[in-house]
Amino acid sequence: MFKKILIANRGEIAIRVVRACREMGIRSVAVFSEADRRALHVRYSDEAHFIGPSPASESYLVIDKIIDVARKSDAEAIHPGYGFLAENPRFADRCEKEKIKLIGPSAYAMRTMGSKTLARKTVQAAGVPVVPGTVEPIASEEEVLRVAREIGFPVMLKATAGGGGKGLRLVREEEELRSSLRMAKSEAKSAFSDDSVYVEKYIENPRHVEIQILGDGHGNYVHLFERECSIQRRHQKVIEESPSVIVTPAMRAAMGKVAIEAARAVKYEGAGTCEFLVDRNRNFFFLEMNTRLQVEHPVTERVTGVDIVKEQILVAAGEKLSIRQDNVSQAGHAIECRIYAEDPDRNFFPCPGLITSLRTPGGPGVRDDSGVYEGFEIPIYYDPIISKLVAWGKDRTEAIARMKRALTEYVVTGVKTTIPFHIRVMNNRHFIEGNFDTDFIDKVFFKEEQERELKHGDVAVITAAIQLFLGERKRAMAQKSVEGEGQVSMWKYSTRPGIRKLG
Amino acid sequence: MFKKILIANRGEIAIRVVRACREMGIRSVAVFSEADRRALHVRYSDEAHFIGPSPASESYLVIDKIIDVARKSDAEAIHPGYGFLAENPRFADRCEKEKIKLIGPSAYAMRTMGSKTLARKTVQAAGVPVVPGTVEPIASEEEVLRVAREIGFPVMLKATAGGGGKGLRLVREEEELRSSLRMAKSEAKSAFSDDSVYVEKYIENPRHVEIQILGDGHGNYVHLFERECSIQRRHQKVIEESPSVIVTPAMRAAMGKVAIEAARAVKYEGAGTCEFLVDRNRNFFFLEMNTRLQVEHPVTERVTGVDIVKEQILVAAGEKLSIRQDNVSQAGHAIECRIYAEDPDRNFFPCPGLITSLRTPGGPGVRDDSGVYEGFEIPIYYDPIISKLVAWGKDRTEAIARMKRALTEYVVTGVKTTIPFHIRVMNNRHFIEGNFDTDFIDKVFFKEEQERELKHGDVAVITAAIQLFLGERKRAMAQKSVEGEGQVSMWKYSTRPGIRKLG
Amino acid sequence: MSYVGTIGEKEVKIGVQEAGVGRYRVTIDGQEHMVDACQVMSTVWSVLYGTTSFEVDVQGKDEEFEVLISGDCYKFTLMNEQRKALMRAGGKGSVGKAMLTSPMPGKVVKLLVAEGEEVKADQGVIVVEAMKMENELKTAVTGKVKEIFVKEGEIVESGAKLLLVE
Amino acid sequence: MSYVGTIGEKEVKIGVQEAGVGRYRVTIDGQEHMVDACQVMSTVWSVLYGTTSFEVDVQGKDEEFEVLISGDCYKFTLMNEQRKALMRAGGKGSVGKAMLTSPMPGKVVKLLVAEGEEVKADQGVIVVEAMKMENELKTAVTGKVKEIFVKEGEIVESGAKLLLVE
Repeated sequence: MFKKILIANRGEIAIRVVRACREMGIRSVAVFSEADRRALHVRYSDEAHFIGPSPASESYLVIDKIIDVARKSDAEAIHPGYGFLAENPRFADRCEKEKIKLIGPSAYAMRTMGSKTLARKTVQAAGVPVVPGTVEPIASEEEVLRVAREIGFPVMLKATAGGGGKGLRLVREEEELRSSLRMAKSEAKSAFSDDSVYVEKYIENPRHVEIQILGDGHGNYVHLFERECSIQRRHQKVIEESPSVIVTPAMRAAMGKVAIEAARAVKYEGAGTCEFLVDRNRNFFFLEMNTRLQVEHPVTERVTGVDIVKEQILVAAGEKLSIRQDNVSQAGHAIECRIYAEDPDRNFFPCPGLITSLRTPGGPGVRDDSGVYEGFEIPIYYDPIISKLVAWGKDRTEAIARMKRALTEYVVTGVKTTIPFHIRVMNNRHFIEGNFDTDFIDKVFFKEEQERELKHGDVAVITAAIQLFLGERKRAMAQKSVEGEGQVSMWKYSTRPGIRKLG
Repeated sequence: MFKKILIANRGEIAIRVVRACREMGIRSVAVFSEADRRALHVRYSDEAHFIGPSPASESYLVIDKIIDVARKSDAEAIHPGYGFLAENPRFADRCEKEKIKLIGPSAYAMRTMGSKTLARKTVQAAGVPVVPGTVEPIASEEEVLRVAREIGFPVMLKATAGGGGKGLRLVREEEELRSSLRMAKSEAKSAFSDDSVYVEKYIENPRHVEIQILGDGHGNYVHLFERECSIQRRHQKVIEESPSVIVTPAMRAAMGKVAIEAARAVKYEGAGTCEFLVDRNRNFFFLEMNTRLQVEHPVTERVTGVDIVKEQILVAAGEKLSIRQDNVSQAGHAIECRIYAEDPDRNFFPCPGLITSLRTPGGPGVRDDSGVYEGFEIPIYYDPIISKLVAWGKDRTEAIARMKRALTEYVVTGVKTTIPFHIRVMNNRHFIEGNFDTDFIDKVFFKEEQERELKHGDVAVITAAIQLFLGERKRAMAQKSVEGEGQVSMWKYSTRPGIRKLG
Repeated sequence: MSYVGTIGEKEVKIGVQEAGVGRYRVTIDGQEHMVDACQVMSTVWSVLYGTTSFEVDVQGKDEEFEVLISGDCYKFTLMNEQRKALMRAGGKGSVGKAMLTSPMPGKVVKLLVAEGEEVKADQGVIVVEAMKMENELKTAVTGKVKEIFVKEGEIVESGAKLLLVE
Repeated sequence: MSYVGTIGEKEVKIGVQEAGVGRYRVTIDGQEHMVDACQVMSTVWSVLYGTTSFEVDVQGKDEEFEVLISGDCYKFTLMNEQRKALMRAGGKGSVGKAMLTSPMPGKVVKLLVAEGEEVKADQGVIVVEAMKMENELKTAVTGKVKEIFVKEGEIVESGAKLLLVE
């Protein structure tokens, strides 16, 4: 086993890896930028090395600096977390060259899965269902029509060179095809100087369901079941859960099987995730494979009892997986809410700054993976994630009730957070019923929220008025006498009962 | 189901019950004394009622006041937590008279199990093994000798009227018996004006193992396996775990069975615990039954997935238990450390006061049941418990590693806590090996600790010196200029590499 | 003490009196409310309204309040009656709104308008980047860009003046 | 700045110099240590000793320090060299120890000695109750009870003077 692991990341995910190392008796080496000297990952790790200015491009993303620290500290392995260098095949190449073990799959697996078309071809060959359509550009109108008829309408026309939503055209009926094709081609031409397009089946109101897999260097693979990730805001996951309400036992087994086939196709080592789109009839189609630890891995850990980060480390050290498919199971239900320093009441505006007070939730079935502490200033340079809150229950109903309870216990002041947003989702009827797709938050939830009536306006106004009142009185008193105010040495509760009964 | 429950308690256990209520959609009613207006249980509950001065004897222990709040608030049930009124049969009688459901067993069950001799007789009749010996006083020396021979030496002579360790005599061999008996009788005579004694088998180096049981009003009982509670300081439990390393599957089944028989003997309803002493040969003997929720219930919740407080509430509302014996099992291993405001480096001196900063541990497998927050002043009037920290692992090794990791993450400043004590226990070889009895902490651990060498004296002195240095400089600067010091607006890390490499 | 609150379009009169240690009698348009309130964390209050317990997070900047209760956000303004009267007398009630300030620390990525340019309320005028996201800030009022206080590429603190529209 | 530390029976000389932002050169009896230290919570420091990361909780009262690192408690005294020199000159080094103060808030349950009584070091002299536990406090020095500052039944704050032995 490794004696020392460098963690090429920061914040909550760096802390997650430090925790695994500490529990395994492995020394952890943190790296930090100028903005992060006081960050929690520096405080929790066994060693910490300074790697440069605050912008990630000058510190966390500089391969040379990371390798340099690994050499100086005699770290035998590097855990990249997620983001930053986690899916960078050049970094994987470099680690291999330097004979430092990168905790993750091979550069080959990263490259294959990192290319949309190559990934699609590879997994299709391994028998994994992909969204029907063509990958190669199609020459003629007739050919497009033929393919579209074959896979059935609606279809999506996509520019081969596409990206950022450009050169996309949804075609619902055959009559629209010719004109849509012309428009797509002309849009693609002007945007990418390349008018070639391909055709894909359009999945309406899809759900996003993914399968966690693990593989070792000895040919063993397991899947740890599914995560439901359809609760997205602008195509970014914000709430994840396991199991998914729409996945049946037969479907779970089938999805797990093909996810393992996809992994096997690239000799996948470590933890990875196959993302699928699921249509209304519960057909599932491979979307992409993430070749790293996912933000939402804790929901799977909670229902299976498997410590995914420890398995990553075991496997990277050349050991076999500690589990087999027939001794893992899903017990109960887990939900994760991603808590960001964003203002949900101002269109999710980022809100870095100083955390002036913090109370984290506790009690049964609650896990908090936080990257901050009271007195910490969230830097402006990185992802504004504060914490990942996970609630477990014996079933989905209990998990939701517990999550709501935990969210109302969670207090973060000084910065705005998405905690209020999550409370509102937990109270939403459609969410509670499990009735949603990937557009739910953007198209349904926000509309419903605007129509909801708030109940405690009086208490809000009363408390603000008392705060104003006390602030003014304090200033007035400060002018009279300089010392003594503001400190109540021993709070005394007046016992005049008459006053209590009013109101 | 109840609409509203009054919680006749404070601190972490009141919060535990509030959490269960909230997750079940039941409104919670807190009560608070003068010292507790700012306490967390008041902040978390849906309603809060003031019940008088700080000493518990004038507030939390006053039955009339609790009943009065229950009436005023229309609470249909009262949860007593542990301590205070939890095992008071007079309170149970009163609740029954007032037609308010007390969440717990009947007054009859409380009274029977509350009397040492009556409990012993009752459970023995139900086939539960008790420590061999007599309960009735014995008249003659010959009779004592006969009984002692029958149960085997060593035996304990106990004053029938005894208590507080007086009138106890350990007799290891037959030769010592006559003189010991005379001394015990004379000691009992002078202490209690009653020289009658009885004889019990003396269990050497016992372990304390207990069984959690649940019963409903429909004749259904389940046991939730054992908790190992031998880690005690001055006969007070400080660390508990489940499962116990010494309990075999056969023994577990047998202990569970007799615990249920003990419960059935008093028509037990709700959650209760049968405590047993276990000798070196794994014989177990009934010690007493606690007719309430235990401090250490979370370890059982974590390994079984059963929410014991919710089951209490269900059963009190007349419903059936939601579980059957054949669908509960122990998964993995859980440990609880009780964190008190006491100074482990000054003989566990109580240390109430203001919590000036707080960082609670998180990440996988950690549960924190806390009763405090940063800025809260722990009152001097009550039990100084701050929190119960629970770590779960797939096995005992992982649970211990995780607990150690979580304890080092736990920061409480302003008051001294027992966190350092727990870290030291988690590092102790005998504890790790599972090799301990109820005397371990007092007789073995403290001795071993005194011989241990501390490693980071230099760092301690260096940091203290820097603090002194900065404090003096700050005061010196404050004399020169009044404003601006102490606040670093944006921390900047100097990048001169030459300096970093020294040291 | 008397205050004037603006909740949505509506204006309300608020009175606050202390009625014992930690207890207050608050009137909203004449209706009386008795509460017991204490500040338990930096901006968080424990409020007993009668015997109902609330945790209330009061975030205020000048007279603009944003109050969180159980995940719901209540936005309103509240100010001292005298001050309100002064502002009315001066007729300067809306000047403050024309100053656009940065709601967070970040970097000015792009200026979308120039000094002297006419702008409409809700028009995007400047782009500030923070935490890998670009955020277009809008002017609240219609008018002319009087002054721009920042350059493209500049790092700004939260609350920094960006531009003035009149 | 120079300090004198007493660790167990041993006296050590300590020097502190600033060596960059947040960095210090500390000498203990001539041996040099380079550390990077910053105070991250009320009494908690993040210390990088070389590149080894420590969390250090420094609790100090006057010159008496109790420092927690990874569950271990280091107790020692540390004071400014000038002050130490002054104390030595005055020969008053041990007077402070004869004053018994309450280590916690609580209630005086019982006085075990009277004014004028001779006491021995480590003898129990007073019982203070806090949190349902009675705690017998002992005098650190041998001498005579000069003055008693509290009565039985009295509530005392942490640090309150209880009695003076000389």
